[in-house]
Amino acid sequence: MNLSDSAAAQPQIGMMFLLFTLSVLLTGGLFALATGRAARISSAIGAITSALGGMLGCCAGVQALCASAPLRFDAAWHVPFGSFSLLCDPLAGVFLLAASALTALAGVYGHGYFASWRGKKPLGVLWCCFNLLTASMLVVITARNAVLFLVAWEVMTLVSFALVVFEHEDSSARDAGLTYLIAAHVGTACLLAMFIVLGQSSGSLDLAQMGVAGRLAGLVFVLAVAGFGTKAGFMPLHVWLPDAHPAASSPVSAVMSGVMIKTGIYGILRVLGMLGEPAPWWGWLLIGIGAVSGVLGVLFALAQHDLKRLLAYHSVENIGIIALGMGLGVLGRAEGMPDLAALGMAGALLHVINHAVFKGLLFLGVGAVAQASGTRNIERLGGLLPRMRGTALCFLIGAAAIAGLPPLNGFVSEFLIFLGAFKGAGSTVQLMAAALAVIVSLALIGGLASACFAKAFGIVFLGAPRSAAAAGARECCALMRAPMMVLAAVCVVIGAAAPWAVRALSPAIAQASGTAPEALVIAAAPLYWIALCAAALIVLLLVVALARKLSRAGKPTGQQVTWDCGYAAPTAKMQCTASSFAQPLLDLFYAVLRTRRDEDLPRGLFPVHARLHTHTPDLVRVRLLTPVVRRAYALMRRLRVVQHGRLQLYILYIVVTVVALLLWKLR
Amino acid sequence: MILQSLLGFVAALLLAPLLAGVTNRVKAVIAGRCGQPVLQLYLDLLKLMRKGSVFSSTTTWLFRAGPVVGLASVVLAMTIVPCAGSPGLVSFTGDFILLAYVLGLARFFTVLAALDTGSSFEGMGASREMLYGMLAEPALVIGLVALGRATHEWSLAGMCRGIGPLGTTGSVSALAAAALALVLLAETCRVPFDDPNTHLELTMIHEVMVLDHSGPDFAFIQYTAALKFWLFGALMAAVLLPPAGNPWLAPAATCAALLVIAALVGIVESVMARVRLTKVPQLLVGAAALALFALMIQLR
Amino acid sequence: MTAWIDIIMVTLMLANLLVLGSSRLSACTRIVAVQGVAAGVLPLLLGPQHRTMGAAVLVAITILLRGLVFPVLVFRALRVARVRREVEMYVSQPLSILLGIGLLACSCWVSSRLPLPSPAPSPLMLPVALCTALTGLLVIVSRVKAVSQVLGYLMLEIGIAVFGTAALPEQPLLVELGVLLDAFVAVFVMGIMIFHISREFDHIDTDDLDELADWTPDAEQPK
Amino acid sequence: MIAALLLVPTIAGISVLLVRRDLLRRVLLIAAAATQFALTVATWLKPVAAEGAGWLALDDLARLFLTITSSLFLAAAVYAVGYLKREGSRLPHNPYDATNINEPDAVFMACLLLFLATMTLMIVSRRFGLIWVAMEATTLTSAPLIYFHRSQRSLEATWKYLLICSVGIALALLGTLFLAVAATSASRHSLPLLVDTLVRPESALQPVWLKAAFIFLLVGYGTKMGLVPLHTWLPDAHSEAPSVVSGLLSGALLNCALLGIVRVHQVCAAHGLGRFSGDLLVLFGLLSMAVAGVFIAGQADFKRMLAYSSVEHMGILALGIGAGGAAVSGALFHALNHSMAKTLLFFAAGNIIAAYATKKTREVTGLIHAAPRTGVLWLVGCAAIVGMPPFSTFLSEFSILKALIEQGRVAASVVYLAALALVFVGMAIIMVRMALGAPPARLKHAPLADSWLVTLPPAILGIVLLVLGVYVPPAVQVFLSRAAHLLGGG
Repeated sequence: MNLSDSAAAQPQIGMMFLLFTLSVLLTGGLFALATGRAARISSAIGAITSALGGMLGCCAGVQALCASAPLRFDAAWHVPFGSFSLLCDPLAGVFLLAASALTALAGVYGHGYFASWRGKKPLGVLWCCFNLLTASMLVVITARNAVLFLVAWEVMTLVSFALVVFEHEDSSARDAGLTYLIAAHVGTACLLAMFIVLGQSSGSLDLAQMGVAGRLAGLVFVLAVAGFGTKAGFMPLHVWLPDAHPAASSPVSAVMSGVMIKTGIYGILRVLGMLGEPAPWWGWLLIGIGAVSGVLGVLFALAQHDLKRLLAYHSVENIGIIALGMGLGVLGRAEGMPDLAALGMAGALLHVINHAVFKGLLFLGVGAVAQASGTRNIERLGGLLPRMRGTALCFLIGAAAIAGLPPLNGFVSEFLIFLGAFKGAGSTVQLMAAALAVIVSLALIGGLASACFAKAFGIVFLGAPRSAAAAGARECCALMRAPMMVLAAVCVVIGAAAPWAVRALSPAIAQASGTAPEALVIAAAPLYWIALCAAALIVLLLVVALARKLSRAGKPTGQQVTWDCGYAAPTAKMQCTASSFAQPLLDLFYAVLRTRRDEDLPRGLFPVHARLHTHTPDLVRVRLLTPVVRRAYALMRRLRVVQHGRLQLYILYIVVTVVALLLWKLR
Repeated sequence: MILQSLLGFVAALLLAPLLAGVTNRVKAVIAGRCGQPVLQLYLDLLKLMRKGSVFSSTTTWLFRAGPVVGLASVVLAMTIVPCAGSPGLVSFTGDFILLAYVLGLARFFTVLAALDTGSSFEGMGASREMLYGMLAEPALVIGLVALGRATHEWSLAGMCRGIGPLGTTGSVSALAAAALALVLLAETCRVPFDDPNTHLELTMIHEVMVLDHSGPDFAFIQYTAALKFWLFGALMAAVLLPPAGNPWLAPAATCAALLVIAALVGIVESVMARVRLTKVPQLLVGAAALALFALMIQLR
Repeated sequence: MTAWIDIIMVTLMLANLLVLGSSRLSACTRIVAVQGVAAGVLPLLLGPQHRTMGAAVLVAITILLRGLVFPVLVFRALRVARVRREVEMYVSQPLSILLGIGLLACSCWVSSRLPLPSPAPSPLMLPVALCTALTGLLVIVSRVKAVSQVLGYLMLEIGIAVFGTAALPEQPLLVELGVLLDAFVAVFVMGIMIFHISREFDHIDTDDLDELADWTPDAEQPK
Repeated sequence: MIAALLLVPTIAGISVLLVRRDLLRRVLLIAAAATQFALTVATWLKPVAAEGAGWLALDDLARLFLTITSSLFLAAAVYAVGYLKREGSRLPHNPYDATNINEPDAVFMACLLLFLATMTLMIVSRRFGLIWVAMEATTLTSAPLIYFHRSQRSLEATWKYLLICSVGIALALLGTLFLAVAATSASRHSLPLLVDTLVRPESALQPVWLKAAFIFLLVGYGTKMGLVPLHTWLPDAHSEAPSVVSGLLSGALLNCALLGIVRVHQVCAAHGLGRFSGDLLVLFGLLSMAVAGVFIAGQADFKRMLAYSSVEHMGILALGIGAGGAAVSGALFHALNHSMAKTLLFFAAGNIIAAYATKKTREVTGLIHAAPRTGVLWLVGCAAIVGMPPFSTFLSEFSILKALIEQGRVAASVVYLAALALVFVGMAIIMVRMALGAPPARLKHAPLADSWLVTLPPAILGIVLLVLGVYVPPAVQVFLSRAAHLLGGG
C-alpha cells in the first residue's frame, strides 16, 4: 500500500501529537530519574508527564481513527536495516487510544499509590521505567519498520521486567520476573524468525510493504500466534502471566494487564493484515485457543485466593474472548462472509478497549484495597464496602462489567461476538460447529465469570471483616479514587452508547476484517436495541427504587443481627469463605483444576480445631513446564561429562578432531 | 401489533402471581388438603408491602439494592419474551442473549445481597445459586440457538413464528422445550432442584438467600420469583405452540398452556422429592445435552 | 644418500615404538634425545646443494639442543621433582605399541592422499614424519606424568621438523628455526611449570590436576 | 607507524620490569596503553604504509581488530591499576584460598604490556609464519598472567592452557608448513607465504594441500580461539585468571585467533575453496554455540559461565564468517560488540569477587544493594551479552540471523535461534538471581569493590554498547562492509 500521495495531502497533526507524546514521556522519564533523590519531585514529574503524554497519545489515537488516510512519519535511523518510520492507521489508533488513556490514569493513580514508598524505594527509577514502558508500547503499536518494532518490543519487555521485579527483595517477585523474561524472550525468538521470513519474501523490512502468500503464510501465522501469543497470554503460553501481575505494583499490573498484553493481539491483527486471504484453519486455531484460554482462565481464576492472581487469570480469560472474536473474523474472511468477519473483529476490538477499561479499573481497585488493608488474600478481607465506599462502588461496576452483565461495556463486546456466531451458525455445517464452540464457551465463561466476581466482590467488600487489618481499612486518597471513577464511568458509557462506540471504531474494524464499513453498520444494528434496553433498565431501576421508597415511607425500620437459625451471636469467622463459596464449582471441574486441599476436619464430639485450605497450582506449569525443565537440566548435567577435567582427554579431543577432519575431507 | 405486545406484557405483570397459586393448589389437592386460596400470593404481597422492615446490622446499601435490581431486570426480561403469539415489546436479532444476561444480572445482585448479610447459610445458598445459574445459562442459550438454526431466525419472536408442529422444527422445538422445562425448574427454584417450602436452611437454596429480607424488599423478591415463573412458562408455551393465525386463539392457547405448566410443576413437586445437591449438575448438564441434541439432528 | 635417509627414518620409527614400549622415564628421555639428533642431521643428507655453512650451523644447534639441552632440562626436572622412575600410563604398553603401528598405517594413508609437489628424498619421510607427530600426541594422551607430556611434545615437534625438511627442502632454515623456537620455548616454560607443579602438589602426576571441571558424579539439582 | 605500535608496548613492558617505584609503574602502564590507543586512532586518520617488506601491514580487518584490542587494553589498564590496588590492599591476598601470595605487580604489568605487543604483532603481520610466531608468543606472555594468583587451581589452569595451546600451536605450525607446500609448484619454485600474494587468484595453490592446511590451521588456531571441542582450556583459564586478564583473553585474544583463521579462510575463498572452509566454520560455530549453551545453563561458577559464553560468541563469529555474504559484516560487528560486552562483564565479575570473596553463583545475591554500580553494570552486561535491544549485540545477532535465513540455511538458523534461547535462559536466570534480592548478612558494602577506578572503564564500555545499539554511524557501517568485502562478504 503506497501512502505517499495521500499522506502528503493529510495534515499530520496526529503524528505531531504522537511524536510530542514520545518526547514528553522520554524527557519526563529522564527527569524523574535525574531527580530520583528528591522522591516527591521525581514522583510528581513522572506522574505529570505520564498523564500529559497519555492525553496527547489519546489525541493521536483519535486522529488516527478519524483520519481518512493513515498518518505516517519517516526519519533516517542509522542501524542495520533500521529506519525510524511510524505509521498510525485506524488499527493502531484503537490500541494507541487504549494504551495512552490507561497509562495516563494509572500514572495519576500511581502518584497517590507510591506516596507511601517515598524514601524507601528508588521512585525515580520506577517512574522512568513506567514512562519508558508507555513510550515503548506506543512505538510498538505505531512502528512501521521491523527492526524498530523489535527494538521497541524488547525494550517494552525489559522495562516491564524491571517493574515486575521492582520489589525484588522477595523471591516470588524475582522468580516471577525471570519466568516473564524468559517467556517473553522465547516469544521474541519466534518473532525474529517471523519478521525475517516476511522480509525475505517481500524484500523489505517495512511493515507496510510486507506480505507473503502460500504455504509460507501458514508458517508466518503460526510463528505470529506463538510469538505474540506468549505476550498476550494464550493458554498454554500464559505461564508467566499469573505470577508477573501479582508481583508488580498495582498501577503497573493495571497497565501490563490492561494494555501491554494487548500488544500481542495487535501484533497478530497486524500480521493477519499482511497475509492476504486467510485459510480456514487459522480461524479454527484461534477459536480453539480462545475457547481453551477463556474457559480454563476463568476456572483457574475462580480457584484463586490472591485477588491479583485472580485478576491475572481473568486476563487470560478475556484474551481468550478476544481470540474467539478474532477467530470468527478470520473464518468470516476465509469463507467470504463479510458480516461474520466484521462482527467478529468488531467484538474483538471492542473487547480490547473494554478489557483495558475494566481490568485497569479492577487492578487499581485491588491496589487501593491492598494498601488499605495490607493484604491481597481474599480470605482475610471482608466488610470493606462501608469502609471504602467509593472504591467499592467502582470495583462493583468493574466486576459487573467483566462478568459481561448488561448494561455495561463487557456485555456489548460479547454480544457482538454472539451475533457473529449466529451468522456462522446459520451457515454451513463447519461454520456452525465453529460458531457453536464460540457460543458454548462464551455462555460458560459468562456464568463462571459472574460466579467468580460474585465471590471476589462479595467476600472482599461485603459481610463482616475477617481480620483486624480489614476492619481497620480506610478509604484511599482522592488521587487514587479519581481514575477509578473515570474508568467506571467509561464502563457505563460504553455500555449505554454501544452503537456509537462501535461506529467510532468502524474504520479500524473495517481494516482488521478487510470489509467495507457498511457491512458492519448493517450487521451491528441490534446494538441500538441494546442501547435502548440499557436505558430502559436504568429507568426501570429508578422506577422500582422509587416504588420501594414510597412503600417504605413512614414505616418502622429495625436493626438486628443477621439471622443464623436463632444463634444470636454470629462472629465473622462463621461467614462463608471464598474457598467454600467456590467449592461446588471447583469440585465440578476437579478434572482440570486438580485443586489441592489440606484440611483437618473436625473430629470427636466437641471439635476444637478444624481447618481447610485449598490451593490450585497452574496446570501448564505443574504438568508441563516443570517436568520438562527438570528433565532438560538433568540431561545437560549428564552431558557435562565432556568437561571431565583430564588434560589427556582434552588433548585427545584435539587429536580426534584433526584426524576425523582429515579422514572426512581428504577422501 | 405493538398494542398486542403491550397488552401481553401488562397481563403478564398482573397475572404472574396467579401461577404460583395454581401450583400450590394442585399440590394441595394431590396431598388431599384444601390448601390456600389461589390468590394467596397477591394477599401476601399486599401485606408485605404494608409492613415495615428489619435489616441486619452488617448489611449495606447493596443488601437493599438487591431486590430492586432483581425486579427491574426481570421486568426488562419480560419485555423480551414473546407472549400470546405476539412478539415481545423488544424483539431483535440475538435478543435471547440479552434475556439470558439480564437474568444473570438479577442473579448476580441477589447473590451479592445474600453475601452482604455475612450469614454462613446465605453464603452457602449464594454459591449454589451461582452453580445452578452457571449450568442453566448454557442450556438455555444452546436450546434457543438450536431453534434459531432450525428456523434461521435469531430473535425469539422470529423463532416462535418459524417453528411448525411437524418435521425437523417440530422435533427441535420439542427437545428445546424439554431443555427449557428443566431450566425453568432450576431458575424458579422448584423441585427437584430446590424446595421452596422447606424449613431447614441447610437444604434451601433460593429461600435461604432471602432469609434476611423483610417487608417491601421481600415482596419484591416474591414478585420477582413469580415473574420469572411466568417468563419461562411463556417461553415454553411460545416454543411449543405452533403460530396460530387467529388473533384470539393465540392468547387463549398461551394462557391455557401456562396454567397447564403451572399444574405440571405442582404435580412434579408433589410426586418427587428434591434430588441430592451432587445430582443437580447432572440434571442441568442433561438439559444442555438435550439442547445440543436438538442441534445435532439438524446436521444434514 | 637416500639409503642414509631411510636408515634414519627407520631409526625414528623404531624410536617411536620404543618410547611407546619402554617403562622408564629416563629411558624415554634418552630415546627422544637420540631421535632428535637423528632427525637433526637430516638437512645435511638432503643433497650436496644443501651442505651450506648455514645448514651446518643449524644442524649443530639442533643437535646441541635436542641431544643435550632438552635431556638435561628434563632430567633436572625429574631430579628436582623427585619423580618415581616408572612411566605411568592409561594405556598398557602392548596396546600402545599396537596403537603406534595403527598410527603408522594411518599416516601412510594420509601421506598417500597428499602427493608432494616434488617427490620427497625418500618415500618413507612423509609417513614417518606424520607418524612421529601422532606418536607424540599419543604419548601426551596416554601417559600420566607431566614429564612424559613434555617428551611427547618433543616428539611431536621432531615429527613436524622431519616433515618440514621433507616437504620444503628449500627453506629448511625457516622450518628448523620455527620448530626449535617452539620446542625450546615449550620445554623451557613447561620445565618452569613442572617445578611449580612439583612445589604445589609435591609430585607431578597430572591426574591430580582435574579439580577444574564441570562434571561431578553427584552434581546437585540446579534451579 | 606499525613499528611504533609494536615498540611502544614492548619498551614499556621491559621498562616496567626495571622501574622500582610503584606509582611510576602504574603511570607507565596507563601511558603506554593510552599511546597505543592514540596511535590506533591515528591509523584511522591517515592510511598506513606496509612495513618490513610487506610483512607488516594494516588492512581493514586488521584495523578493526587492532581498534578493538587497543581500546580494550586501555580500559583494562585503568581497571588493572584499581585491581592491583585492591589485590594489594586486601588481606588475605587471595579471596578464594588465602594460602598464596600473588605474582609481583611488576611482572604482571610487564606481561600485560608484552601480551599487548604480541597481540598487535599477530594482528598486523601479513606473513603466515610470522602470524604463527606471534600466536605462539601470545601464549607465552599470557601464561604468567593466568598464573597471577599462585594457587593450585590457577596453576592447574595455566598448565592446561600451556599444554593444550602448545599442541594446538604445533598443529598450526604443521598447517603452516602444509600451506607452504601448497604454495610450492612442481618446479620447486615456491611463493612467499604472504597473505597478499596468496589471496591473488592467479597464484597457483594445490587444493589438496590447501585443504589439509586449512584443517590443521583451523584446529590449531581454533584451539586458541576456543571452538568446541578444542575449547577445553578456556573455562579453566578464564575462571582462574585475574578478572582483568580474563577480560583481555576473551575480548582481545580470542579475536586475534579468529583473525588467524580468517586469514586462511581468505586464501581458501580466493582459490574457490570458500565453500569448503566456510562450511567447516559454520559447523564448528553451531557446535560451539550448542555445547556452550549446555554448559552455561545451571553453571555454578559465574566466571566459568562467562567463559562459556565466550565460547558461544566465538561460535557466532565463526558461523557468521563461515556463512559468508551479509553475515560477514554482521559477524565483524558482533566481534566488536562481544569484546566490549564480555570485557565489561569480566571486569564486573572481578568487582563481585572482591565484594563477595567467592565465585560461586549461589553465594552471590543482592549485588544491586551490595555494590550498586557493579550491580547495574552486571545487569546491563547481561542484557547486552544475550543480545537484547537496545544494545548493539542485538543488531549484529539479528543481521547474522537475517543472512542465514536469506541464504536458506534453515537448519543452521533453527539451531542458532535455539542455542541463543538456551544461552539466554541459562545466563538470565543466573545473572538476575545474582543481581537482585538481599545481600548475604555477613557482607559489608565493600567500597573497593565499587570504586570509580574499577567501575568507570566497564561503564564506558556499556555506554558505547548502548550508543551503538541505537545509532550505528554510517561511517562504521561502511567500514564494516568494506572489511567484510575482504572476506567476499557484502
